[in-house]
Amino acid sequence: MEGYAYARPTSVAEAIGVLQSDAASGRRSQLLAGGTDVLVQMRSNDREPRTLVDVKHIAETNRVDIGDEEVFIGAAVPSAVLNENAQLKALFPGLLESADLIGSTQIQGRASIGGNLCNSSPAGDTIPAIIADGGICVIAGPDGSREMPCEEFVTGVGQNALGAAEFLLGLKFKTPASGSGDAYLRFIPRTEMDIAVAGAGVALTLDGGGTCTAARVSIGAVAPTALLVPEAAEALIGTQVDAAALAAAGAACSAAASPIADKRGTVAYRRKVVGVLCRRASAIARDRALNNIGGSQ
Amino acid sequence: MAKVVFPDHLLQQTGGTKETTVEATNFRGVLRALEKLWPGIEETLQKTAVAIDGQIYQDAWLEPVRPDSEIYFMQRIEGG
Amino acid sequence: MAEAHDYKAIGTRPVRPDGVDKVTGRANFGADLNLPNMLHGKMLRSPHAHARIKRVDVSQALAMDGVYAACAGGDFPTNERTTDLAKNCMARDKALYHGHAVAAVAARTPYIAERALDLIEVEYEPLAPVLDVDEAMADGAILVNENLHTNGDASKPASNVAAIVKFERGDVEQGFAEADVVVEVDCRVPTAHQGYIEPHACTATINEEGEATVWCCTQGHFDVRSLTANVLGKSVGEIKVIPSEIGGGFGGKTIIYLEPIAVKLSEMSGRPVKMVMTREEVFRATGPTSATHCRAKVGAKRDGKITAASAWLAYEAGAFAGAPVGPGCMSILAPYDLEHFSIEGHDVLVNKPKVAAYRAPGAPQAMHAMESAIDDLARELGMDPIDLRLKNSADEGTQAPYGPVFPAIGFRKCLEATKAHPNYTKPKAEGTGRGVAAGFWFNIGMQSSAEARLSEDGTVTVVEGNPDIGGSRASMCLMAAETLGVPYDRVRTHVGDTESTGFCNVTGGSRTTFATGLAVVQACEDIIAQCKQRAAATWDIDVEQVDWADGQAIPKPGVNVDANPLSLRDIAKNAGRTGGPILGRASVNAQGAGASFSVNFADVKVDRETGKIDVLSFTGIQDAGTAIHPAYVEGQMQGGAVQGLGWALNEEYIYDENGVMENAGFLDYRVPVASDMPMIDTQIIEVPNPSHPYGVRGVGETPIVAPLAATSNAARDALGFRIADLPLSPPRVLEAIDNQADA
Amino acid sequence: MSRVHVTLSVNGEPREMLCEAHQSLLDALRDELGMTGTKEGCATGDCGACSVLADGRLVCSCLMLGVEAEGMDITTIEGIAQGSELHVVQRKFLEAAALQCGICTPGFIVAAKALLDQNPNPDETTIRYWLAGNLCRCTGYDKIVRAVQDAAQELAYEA
Repeated sequence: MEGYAYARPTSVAEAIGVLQSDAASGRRSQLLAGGTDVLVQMRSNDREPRTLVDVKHIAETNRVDIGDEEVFIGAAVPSAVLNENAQLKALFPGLLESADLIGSTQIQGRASIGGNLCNSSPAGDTIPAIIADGGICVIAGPDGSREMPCEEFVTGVGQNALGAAEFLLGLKFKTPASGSGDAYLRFIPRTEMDIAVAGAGVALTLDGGGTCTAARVSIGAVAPTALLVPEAAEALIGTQVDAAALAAAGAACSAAASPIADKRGTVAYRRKVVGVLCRRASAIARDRALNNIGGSQ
Repeated sequence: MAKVVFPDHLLQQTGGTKETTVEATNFRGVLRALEKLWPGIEETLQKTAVAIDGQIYQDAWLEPVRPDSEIYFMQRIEGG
Repeated sequence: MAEAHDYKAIGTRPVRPDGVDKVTGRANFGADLNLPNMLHGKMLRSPHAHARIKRVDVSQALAMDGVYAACAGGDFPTNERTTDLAKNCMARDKALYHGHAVAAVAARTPYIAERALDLIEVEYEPLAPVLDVDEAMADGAILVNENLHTNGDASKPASNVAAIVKFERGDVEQGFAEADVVVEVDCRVPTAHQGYIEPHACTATINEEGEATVWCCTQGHFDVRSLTANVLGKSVGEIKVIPSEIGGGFGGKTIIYLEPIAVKLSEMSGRPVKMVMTREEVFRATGPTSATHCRAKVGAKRDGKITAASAWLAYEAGAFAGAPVGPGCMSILAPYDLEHFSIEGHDVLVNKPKVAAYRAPGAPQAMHAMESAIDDLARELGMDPIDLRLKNSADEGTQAPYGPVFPAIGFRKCLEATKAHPNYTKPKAEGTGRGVAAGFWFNIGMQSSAEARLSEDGTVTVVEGNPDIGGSRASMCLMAAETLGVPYDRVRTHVGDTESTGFCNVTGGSRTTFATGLAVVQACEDIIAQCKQRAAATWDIDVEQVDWADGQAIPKPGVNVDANPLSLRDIAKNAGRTGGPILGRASVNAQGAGASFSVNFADVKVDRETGKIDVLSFTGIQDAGTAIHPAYVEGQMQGGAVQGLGWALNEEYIYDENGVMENAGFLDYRVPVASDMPMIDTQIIEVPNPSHPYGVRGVGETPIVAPLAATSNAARDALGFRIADLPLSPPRVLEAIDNQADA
Repeated sequence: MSRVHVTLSVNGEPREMLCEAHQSLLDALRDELGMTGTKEGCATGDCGACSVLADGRLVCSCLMLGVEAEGMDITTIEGIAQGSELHVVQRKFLEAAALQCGICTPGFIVAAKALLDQNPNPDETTIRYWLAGNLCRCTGYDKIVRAVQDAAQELAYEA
């Protein structure tokens, strides 16, 4: 049990093997992608020795596939790599902005959206964006792979649906239809380097007349997990996403929030600001969608 | 006679005297004269800074004092 | 000293002599030294903000494989003369704040040392902590130190108030009675940390005869020597301190934390011991500055003449006496010429880390209060805030509130420069606010030594004892080059250790360029005097017949001698034949530090839906005296401004109800990042200090003083109402906006 | 505790080191390879003093394990100058007085070089956001940003 160990599997099967063998021997193992959360935790509140299972040398976790129907983003692809992918950025500007907001340029060189999701912090920036975009988690395990909607993946503060010998391969999205747009905004006290005090991700689709036909709204840092807020989406659907609809969506987010007060913000502050962010993000998503009407992206 | 002025938080040691005059040719003489007036005060005053005719000294001792000099005791200043 | 000078070196902007090593990674900082057989020391820190220490048992830690030494309070001399600083380095009977050191170990690796800490047994009796200055001053407060009496007066009951200081002039009641308008501000400023990027670090070794060598990052290695000797009960001569390069200090590295512990662990283990703090330790256990509660009141006639001002200041000292409330009291009204005032300050103990100096210690908090009040006064009077200050400005001949009469000072010039500055005359943008505030710092002199050594090729090595924290080697080289009349690149400056150079007080208080610079100038003058003697001997004339100009000895006009001028190089080459090496020396206790005044103004924008304040522009105007290296003077002004802006906007220690700091890291202790800030515009006003040969005042402290109030005043302008407390963090601002809307 | 043998390239030279599994690349560089030019300011990825390039990408070496560097090309501050010739960013930092204490400087220089490698003509906002992960407590960033602008300008002029 004494001491840390490091494993660097190069296939899904090998990774699962390491996880299974540790589980069987009662040894703790922890998945390592970019490591930007794991290494910090190892030095502060969680020093217990363990096996670090580095899952970023597996083809599947590094894959980015953009198809006509579906987009797949490997769990370990660093945020900086995603943001250099122009095609992906055109399809999911909001999602990529959320990844771009995590920490510094240096952090983005390592941090992945898969890692952000598996860290399962209430304030993880990519999580509301993934949920808004309808992301599906693709999970590898001893019995093959399984899928689940992102909003079901995170189960509590720092907790998720991964079983002992499972790990996240990547995220699947439907390729956005014409007239779609997404956006993610968060509030932080500085311009960079902070953890979100509140965040809101919005994805919506407009018809040729600019009426919203579909929407998903998700909020972060205002509850133990990121929340999907159907009431906010309903406030947008069927409207021109005008000021009244934006205000209603924002109010729905404020109502859905159940924040705590901590060193980063008070309950009242988070509740109010998450509504503001939803309003502003929805307007950005709307404008992006308007630009995409009729055109393939 | 040189004029000596104490800040208000030292008045406890001077029995409330805020201002006095002393006969001295240098600062050391001032301290001696004050010690005679208020035994024990020299130790306190050596831990303070002093302004003699507008010039601030952190560790005054041999500085000359003229009959028309003005001497203000003040807090020591350090810095970042 | 006349205004205009034809300086050749001074006022230029050459590359600093230590620059290349610092841009290539060669420069060695506190944690960069590794010695053979070295162990790594780690500190066990109190999990309680206030607790009696009943027992410390390190035996299990010592038994761990790879652990070589362990110590606790009982291993250090303890008697009635034990200083607060010694007790701060290692707790004795009581842990006085969360993070207070209680034991230490040395082990083969840092990882083993950390694990060994878990094996140290400490039996605590937790006590209720006192965490706030108002709470600490209340009747019946929990006492941090049961033996502490206000101003040492043991006839009164014990108190958390270590000292009360007062400054008064005239009749303040009468002054307020004469006023047409009176305004008052009551405000709190939170604990802020210096935030130097380099954590405290040291390596120590001690031999069998008890002679210790300490390498460390410090602002003053002579102070490290005496303080370490004091904690260990050793003589100063037994300790040698070698300063590394220093990665920022801002006052926080003027005292010691690790050094005596590392020496003790080295003594116990017989091996060198390195100790490096984590960032978390830096926040929990090293020098923040005081959180404060201040009230400022000011009254004036309709025409803007201030008739009276008063201030009440309460400063948290942390667990031991010594908050910078004295300088706070002395600076708060320094910019103004006043007939009636009263100022009262309180130095108050709380169960938080002992405060350390932070850039113009005590002044930013005090002047935030008074400069906010002055701003409100200008609004009440309908006056431009610069005009109001001009009407009451201190000047040459004004008696400062703390006693002495100002010699030539530059406050009025700063005010006039502000009025004329394009950033001030341009209209502010729609929806933004502009705020002005004044700043002040005394600057200090104190003791310095320097040597100037003439090498055989005529180059000069200056050796002095002030760690170079921001380009001071360059300033020393410039002053030496100017004095000697040689090019800048013929001079190198070396920071010597405690054995290779004479005594110097700390690099702090903006004293180095002034006081150590004075010693360097005098050491160079000593070289010149010797060179003139050598030239006179060479020419067979009297030394009185020799002049020194442009780096060479020349016969005085009219002296009839057939001689070519002798350059420094010529004299150096023949030094062996004319009497041996040439070495200039000087030691000073520099008097006549010149006060440095400033005016700062900021334009800000407030997001009324999130409470976020963006600083759109910031201008610092400061009388720095002569700017020896203007780029580093600007750098001090810019850096101090951004520290002040950080404090104004987001920096604060956040404590839980048990006195545990909740944001002990750069993630949540939010210093400004590059994208938060605009360019910081500067204008250097140069009113030479008459007490320095080149007119140096000192620059580094003043820049942090005005930004707090300037930001607060700008936010006041943008919002239409004042938020008195800092920081102006988004939740506080949004709450105030909402409350204002409800009212 | 078993140590892991790691083979990597540092500043173009093949190197080997033995790392503990939990040891950061920063600690491995400093303690195993003796390369102390890379600094630790926080060990939590918040200050950027430990910035290095890993396969050309800017990272915090405190947030990478030494063992993760297996097979990688690592560039540290010691490898930015070419022989005795300073990199233009280093030179501009000196000329613009963009350092005071100098502890953050290695990280800033590595980060600024990485920026100019991929974007030779960044505007002020781009520079400020790119460098937001590098804390400087001395300069207020003004002269650092100007030094990077100067370096970009010189590179553009040379190009």
